[in-house]
Amino acid sequence: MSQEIIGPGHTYATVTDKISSIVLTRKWSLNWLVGFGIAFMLTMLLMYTIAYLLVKGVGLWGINIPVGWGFDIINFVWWIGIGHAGTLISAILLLLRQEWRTSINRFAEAMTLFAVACAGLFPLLHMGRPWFAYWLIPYPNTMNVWPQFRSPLVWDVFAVTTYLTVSLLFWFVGLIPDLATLRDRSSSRSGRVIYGMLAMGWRGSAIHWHRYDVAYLLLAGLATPLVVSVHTVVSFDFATSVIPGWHTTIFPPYFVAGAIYSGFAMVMVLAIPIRAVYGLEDFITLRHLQNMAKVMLATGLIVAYGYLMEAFMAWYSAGQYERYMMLNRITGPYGAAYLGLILTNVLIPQLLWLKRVRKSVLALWCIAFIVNIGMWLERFVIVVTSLSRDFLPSSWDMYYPTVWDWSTFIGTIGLFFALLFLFLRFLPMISIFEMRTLVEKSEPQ
Amino acid sequence: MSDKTSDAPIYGLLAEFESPDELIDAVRRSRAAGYQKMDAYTPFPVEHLAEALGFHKTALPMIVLIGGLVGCAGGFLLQYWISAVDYPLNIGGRPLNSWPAFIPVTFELTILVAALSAVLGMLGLNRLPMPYHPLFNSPRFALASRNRFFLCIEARDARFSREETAKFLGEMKSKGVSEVAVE
Amino acid sequence: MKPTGKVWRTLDEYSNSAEFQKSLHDEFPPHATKPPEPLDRREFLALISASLAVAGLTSCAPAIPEKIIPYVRPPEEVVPGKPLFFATAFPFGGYGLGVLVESHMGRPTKIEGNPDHPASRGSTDAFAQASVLSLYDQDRSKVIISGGRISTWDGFITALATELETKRLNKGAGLRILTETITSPTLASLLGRILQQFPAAQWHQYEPVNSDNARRASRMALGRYMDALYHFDKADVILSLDADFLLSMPGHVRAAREFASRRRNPMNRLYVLESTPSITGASADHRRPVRSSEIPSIASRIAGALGGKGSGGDAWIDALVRDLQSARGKSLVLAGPQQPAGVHLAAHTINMSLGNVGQTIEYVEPVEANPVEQMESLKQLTRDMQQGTVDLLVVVGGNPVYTAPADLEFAKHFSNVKTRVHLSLYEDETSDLCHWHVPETHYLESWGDIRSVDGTITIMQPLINPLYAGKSAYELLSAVLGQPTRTTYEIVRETWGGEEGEWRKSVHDGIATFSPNFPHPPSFAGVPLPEGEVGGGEVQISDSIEVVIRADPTVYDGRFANNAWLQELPKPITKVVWDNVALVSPETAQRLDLSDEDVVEIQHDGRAIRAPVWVSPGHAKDSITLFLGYGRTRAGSLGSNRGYNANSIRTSAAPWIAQNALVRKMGVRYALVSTQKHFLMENRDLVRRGPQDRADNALTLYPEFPPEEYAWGMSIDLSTCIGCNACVIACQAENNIPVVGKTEVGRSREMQWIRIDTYYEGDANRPEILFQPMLCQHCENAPCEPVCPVAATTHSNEGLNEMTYNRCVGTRYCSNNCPYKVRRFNFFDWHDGEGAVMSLLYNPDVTVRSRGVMEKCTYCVQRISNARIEAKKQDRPIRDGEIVTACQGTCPANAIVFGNIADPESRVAKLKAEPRNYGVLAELNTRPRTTYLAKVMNPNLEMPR
Amino acid sequence: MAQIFHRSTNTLSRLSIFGAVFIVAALVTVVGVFIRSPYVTEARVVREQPVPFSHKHHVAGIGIDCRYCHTSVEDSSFAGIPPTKTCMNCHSQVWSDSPMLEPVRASFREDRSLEWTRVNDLPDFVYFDHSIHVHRGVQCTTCHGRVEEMPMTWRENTLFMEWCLDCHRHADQYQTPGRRIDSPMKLTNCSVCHR
Repeated sequence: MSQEIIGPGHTYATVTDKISSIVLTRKWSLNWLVGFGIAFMLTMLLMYTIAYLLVKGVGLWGINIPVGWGFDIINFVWWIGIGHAGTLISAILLLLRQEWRTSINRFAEAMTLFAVACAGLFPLLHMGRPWFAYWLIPYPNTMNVWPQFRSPLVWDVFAVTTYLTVSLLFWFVGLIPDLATLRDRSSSRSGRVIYGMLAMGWRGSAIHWHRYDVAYLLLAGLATPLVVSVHTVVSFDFATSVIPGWHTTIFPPYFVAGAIYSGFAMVMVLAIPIRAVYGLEDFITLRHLQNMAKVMLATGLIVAYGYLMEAFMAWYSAGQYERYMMLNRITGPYGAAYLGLILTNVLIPQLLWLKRVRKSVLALWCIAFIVNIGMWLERFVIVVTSLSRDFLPSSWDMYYPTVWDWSTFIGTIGLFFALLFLFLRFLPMISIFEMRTLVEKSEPQ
Repeated sequence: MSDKTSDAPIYGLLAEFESPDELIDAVRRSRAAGYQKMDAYTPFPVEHLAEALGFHKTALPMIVLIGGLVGCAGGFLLQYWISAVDYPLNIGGRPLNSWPAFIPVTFELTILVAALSAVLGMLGLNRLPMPYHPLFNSPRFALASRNRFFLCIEARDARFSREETAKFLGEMKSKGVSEVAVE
Repeated sequence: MKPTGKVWRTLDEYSNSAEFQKSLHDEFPPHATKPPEPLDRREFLALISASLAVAGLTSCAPAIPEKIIPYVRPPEEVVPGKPLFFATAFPFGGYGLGVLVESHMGRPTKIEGNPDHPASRGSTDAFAQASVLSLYDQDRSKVIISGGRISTWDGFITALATELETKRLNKGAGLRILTETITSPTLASLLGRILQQFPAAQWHQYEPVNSDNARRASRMALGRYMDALYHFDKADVILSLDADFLLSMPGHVRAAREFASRRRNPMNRLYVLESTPSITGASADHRRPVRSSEIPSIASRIAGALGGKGSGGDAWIDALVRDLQSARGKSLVLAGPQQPAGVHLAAHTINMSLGNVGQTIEYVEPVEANPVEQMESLKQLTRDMQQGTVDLLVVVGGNPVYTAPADLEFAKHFSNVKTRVHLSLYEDETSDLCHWHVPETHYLESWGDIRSVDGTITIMQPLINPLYAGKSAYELLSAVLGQPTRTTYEIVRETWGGEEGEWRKSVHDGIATFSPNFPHPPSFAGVPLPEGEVGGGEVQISDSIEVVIRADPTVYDGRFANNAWLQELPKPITKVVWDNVALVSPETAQRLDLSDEDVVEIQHDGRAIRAPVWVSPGHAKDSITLFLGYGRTRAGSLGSNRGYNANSIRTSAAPWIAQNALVRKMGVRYALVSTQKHFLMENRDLVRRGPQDRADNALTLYPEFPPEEYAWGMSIDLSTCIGCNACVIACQAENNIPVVGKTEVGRSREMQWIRIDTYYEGDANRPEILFQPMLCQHCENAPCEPVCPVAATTHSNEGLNEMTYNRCVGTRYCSNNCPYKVRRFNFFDWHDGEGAVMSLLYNPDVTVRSRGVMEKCTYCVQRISNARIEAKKQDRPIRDGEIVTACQGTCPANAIVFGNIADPESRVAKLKAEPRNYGVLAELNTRPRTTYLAKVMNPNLEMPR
Repeated sequence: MAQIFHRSTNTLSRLSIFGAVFIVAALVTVVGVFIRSPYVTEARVVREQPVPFSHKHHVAGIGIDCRYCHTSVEDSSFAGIPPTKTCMNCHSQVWSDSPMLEPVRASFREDRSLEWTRVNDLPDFVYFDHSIHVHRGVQCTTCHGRVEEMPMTWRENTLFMEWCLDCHRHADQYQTPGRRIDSPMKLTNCSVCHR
């Protein structure tokens, strides 16, 4: 290994104490309080927006006919995309025996859960009558009417809920042994009780460990196709339609790639400050960051290929609507969005080819941040530009987001960080027992 | 430690080790000595330990497979019954049984049920949750989740005897042997 | 005809202006947000309930029991739950349009044409369709007002009586009555008797949109007033000299029907000379944009050319003249009401010389009771008011204070009159300046009689008791006669006498069959014409800008200013709503550096107004068109303070066409809203021409559903559609479609289920204008259906694309996936804040949609269901033509045909079998049930390109 | 270290996890039963009326045909509620001074409608047509129950959509034999009831 994935001189005891102390310490750090405070206020903004939305209706947003979907679906896809890194790191990298995943999978998974939670809000809120959302669930009812299973929106419901559940299980199963650690190390009665409850009486029996490993591997095996399927299904929302710019067979692969792309970018955006603040440079080493950068580079190239093929196919298909759509994306009223997308999503990330860039933590953070913006723009281009000019020129029109579009978006970002801060405070952000195995592997005692 | 009132029933004897290798070695020797009812406790999964304890295969994969099949069949049949049997509707001229459109949900349900059965199955087989366990009576046992490795030979073992077994464990290079009270 | 000329996306791009370049790159232009209002109590409660609903369960508490209230004594022939139809006439500009009114348990809800009525022949126009909304308008004046105080009819009578007592002494000198155009025999006789009682009194008539020029011409040509009655169906070649006979001339419904009937084989040919693009111009085979002020000279050139003189080397005129000559007795030349008498004379001469009189045109006794040149009449009145010789003025209907030309300063002199009385539907600008305002009954609230352009008399019957303390013109005039207690019925009935049976029949049929006191006028075959005068000779045209004034295509002269349906009805061609604009041609716009929404100041004759510019391809250059009907101050909550008031620049001397106007760009902009932003087809095969190759019907992989005995389908003929908008309002009335207001339309959230897509083709200064009614295509492989997660939009086995509102959760996915974008969404609760009165208007057979649900054209499923039920009850199949959709029923051009395509004998099936039949975007394999008949034109091949 | 939890927690915790499934199932069932219960549907619940009108007496007792009062049932969507006039046809002679009928007489005197409480009430977005059902041979009792045995009128059925569908899917079981029967596919089109 060019670089270690864990700092030198660590023993079972030191990793355990280092990580668990972050949670078990009594005093509240000022940074945490400030950060959480801001996030919480934004969450309140979200609550107010939602309340007002329920009173007035989705007309508050900038959506119209022809552009029936705006920020709502853009943000949904964006968040769900971000929500892909966690399970991917935990599951696929586990199956690929990538040990370096160990120190980042825990909070990547947490991030996944919170991102999916934010994402889940939008399909609910975007409805004209959200209080009937439960009609999308097949339950026996007095109307004898059922969901319509040919609709990608129903697929979404199943895909997202399944993904949320499985991610939650995966995350929790991973937590059990660490919860046991916290139970045994917590000095306060309440801590012991709460962590004890959650630990379910885990005592590290060899037999339990055996079954535990099997279950964890099986979960990984199940989550891997799942994580691929989720964004595929999301891409079906568009791919199965007839709208030029939506009706594209290449969507599933490049949506998935894009999801991983943005997911890793978000992990990077979060990991870099966190390791600095909590002094975890020994566990989240430069090697981790570089590996993630490489994954970003790879997926970024797949995405770029996607854009290329879209343009090529538009020309190659010789369909006038497809061709016009592509032309309109680049030169139309929303051209700025498309060019910005190419810049942020395709051009700037190419810097990652340079080792110098990959070595600079700051540069990595900036690029990751830019990629997140780029991925948002991608969704904007796909949703809005395609809808604003489809088949009949008579019905072409523009979409302008309103303050309410923005407050919903920013509100969910607040919710995301609020949850993240709580997680950092109350749960071990790095899998302790897996670090112990690393200790054993790296320097057997 | 071992100066407890000898009549009080105990759960077993707990030997503490510093490294996985010592533990595995101890387990092997105990098995050789003919002990059956024993278990080892470690802060992380230790390879070959389960085998050393004579534990080989688990039913978990079968449970998950069955769960997956149930989810798969259930998922498709639900959709088929709803769309083609219970309330057949002409949706955009698509066939009543639009099976290609039913694949995504079928798939998701397969995964969901399989994953649930994996977790619940694991907990079930491990008899978890079990917040109360005699082992927690041992003050040293807290270290099992930090950096210590334990071997517990249980009292219900046929060959178990407080003195014999304690001596037997003492002979190994353990950090110490302690009795685990039942209450 | 192939599309020709340079392709330009929008006009801005055509003129390649700055803000288009900006808009290309401006991703989020600023003016996008709706100011958030704070939560008030009511909303907060709504929020609570909403969140409860979110909590998930359907209502678990018993609902509040509904009351059911039967009659005490049942009225005759009312079967609860079944509508009744009554014949009456819609009065418009003094002329009647025979209609049948649908009434649900005593509530008039919908206007249909009266098939037996010659002026209607079963169709109506947008105005008639929308008139039912005015009935329930909350802003209608409800009480008698005297000096700003609420008063009573008796109070008014006593006051009037004392006034009239003094009048009796001096034979009624100083008593004046100002009415609008009067064709009603009863009103005429009332007025006649008033003039007998008060010999010195005078009766003035004025309407801002009138036929003075035609009058003057007929006086000059025929020595007296006569009406020209046109027979478009008999004409092979029609030349319109600035005459928008399809929309804005009296009898336009009848005209449209006759004209459209000849857009099929054998096809007529229409030439139009006009400055302002009108739907008539759009329907022309050859349209030539010329300034209105040039038309007189062109007219005389044409007349001259027909008389053997040269045309001045104008190839266009030569070709036209040859065509006219080849159609002797089968041609028709008509002049627009706003053209000077000379042009009308020219038209008469040409028609005479071509032997059209008695064929395509008849000269008949005026339908009006007492035809006058109304501008003169009003001038005289104002003159007398100025001299103070008027001391009791009774204004019966109309709104002269607003509509009178500026130069007369009517309002100023009006105040010289000692006692001013005003009868009108709204408390308007005139009412404001009156001592007495009397609310007028709506035509659906009162008896009456009226004549249509062809002289047919209709007895108008009330559909409902007056909603407010309204009085009819009949009652008011009768009060002037000193008989304030007589009911309208008594007054009208007395006029007609006759025996009961005949009376009843006349009322029932909507046509007075029994021998009327007013015989249908004899027609005069030939009339000697004076020499000279024709065409008004060569007027010298200054090349400065001319101002053309037109009645607004939706609010007319302002009388419909408070009618939300008409306000939100996209104006033909421009598609602007809720405002009037100043139209200029792209060329002129470039020359004056103007673009849409630029405010200009237009000065003429010392007066000036400011108006927002709208660049109109095909408009004559150096000409600017203004529209009446806006800039009102007392129109009601909807109509007040919208747009500019063209009357304030209008002069009695040049009420329609004024030369030498100054147009100055003000450098400010005024936000205009139009329902269509993009008028080019982008070379897409949307509006097609001529016979089609039948390759459209692609193969499908899906197994077919079993065929049913009914398969509903629609055919729309693009050759006959004149883009008159009648269908839009008809649909709105039939299907309880809400209005959303200017702001929301600006956010493209308009709700009309059917829209008239308008496309330009060719050179921007002389484009072809194409109309395409667009509504739900009821695709057999509908893209909207498979994407709905809750099966709210499904397919009926008869091929209807059903929309089940109460199941819709509002994901808007269906609309996104609709290639035709014909679905409409309730972004807010559009019915919020609607008064109780409004609910009387709703069609009980159609659900009123709530917030958050999608809606769209249903092929009038309620009518289909009712027909099916009736047929089943009689154990017979549904007959062809038994089901008539609202749009089809009102279409004056008969362009829309609906029926069962499973029956090869049905009319619609036959049309769909025509080679012109095609489906829009059929290449997507949506298999639309609504198909179009490609546009066919009848161009004169000798015409210069 | 000392034990944190008592023995019993083992059983409790397992119950809480594995029992959850059954708890949810039970909850769903309960809700399902509840919303179909008369408390919610008001089926078979007698309504207060301004006049205690007894169908039992008028139909079973005297033998008046339904259509005597519900006149438009055969030719309109609305079966029709008898105007006061209809009541007075008889009650101007019979029971003409019974205090119970005073509201009826008052209504007739003062030309003021009686305000009955709706017993069979459908949502506004449902378009039910009596005439076609009668014509196709659906008995009044099929939906309204044995009205002639109701001293005070109640609604016989829930009027839930599932109830409507049951008949529209098996029309043959509810129409009188011999009448033309439409296929379920036809009768379950959404636009049959919703417009």
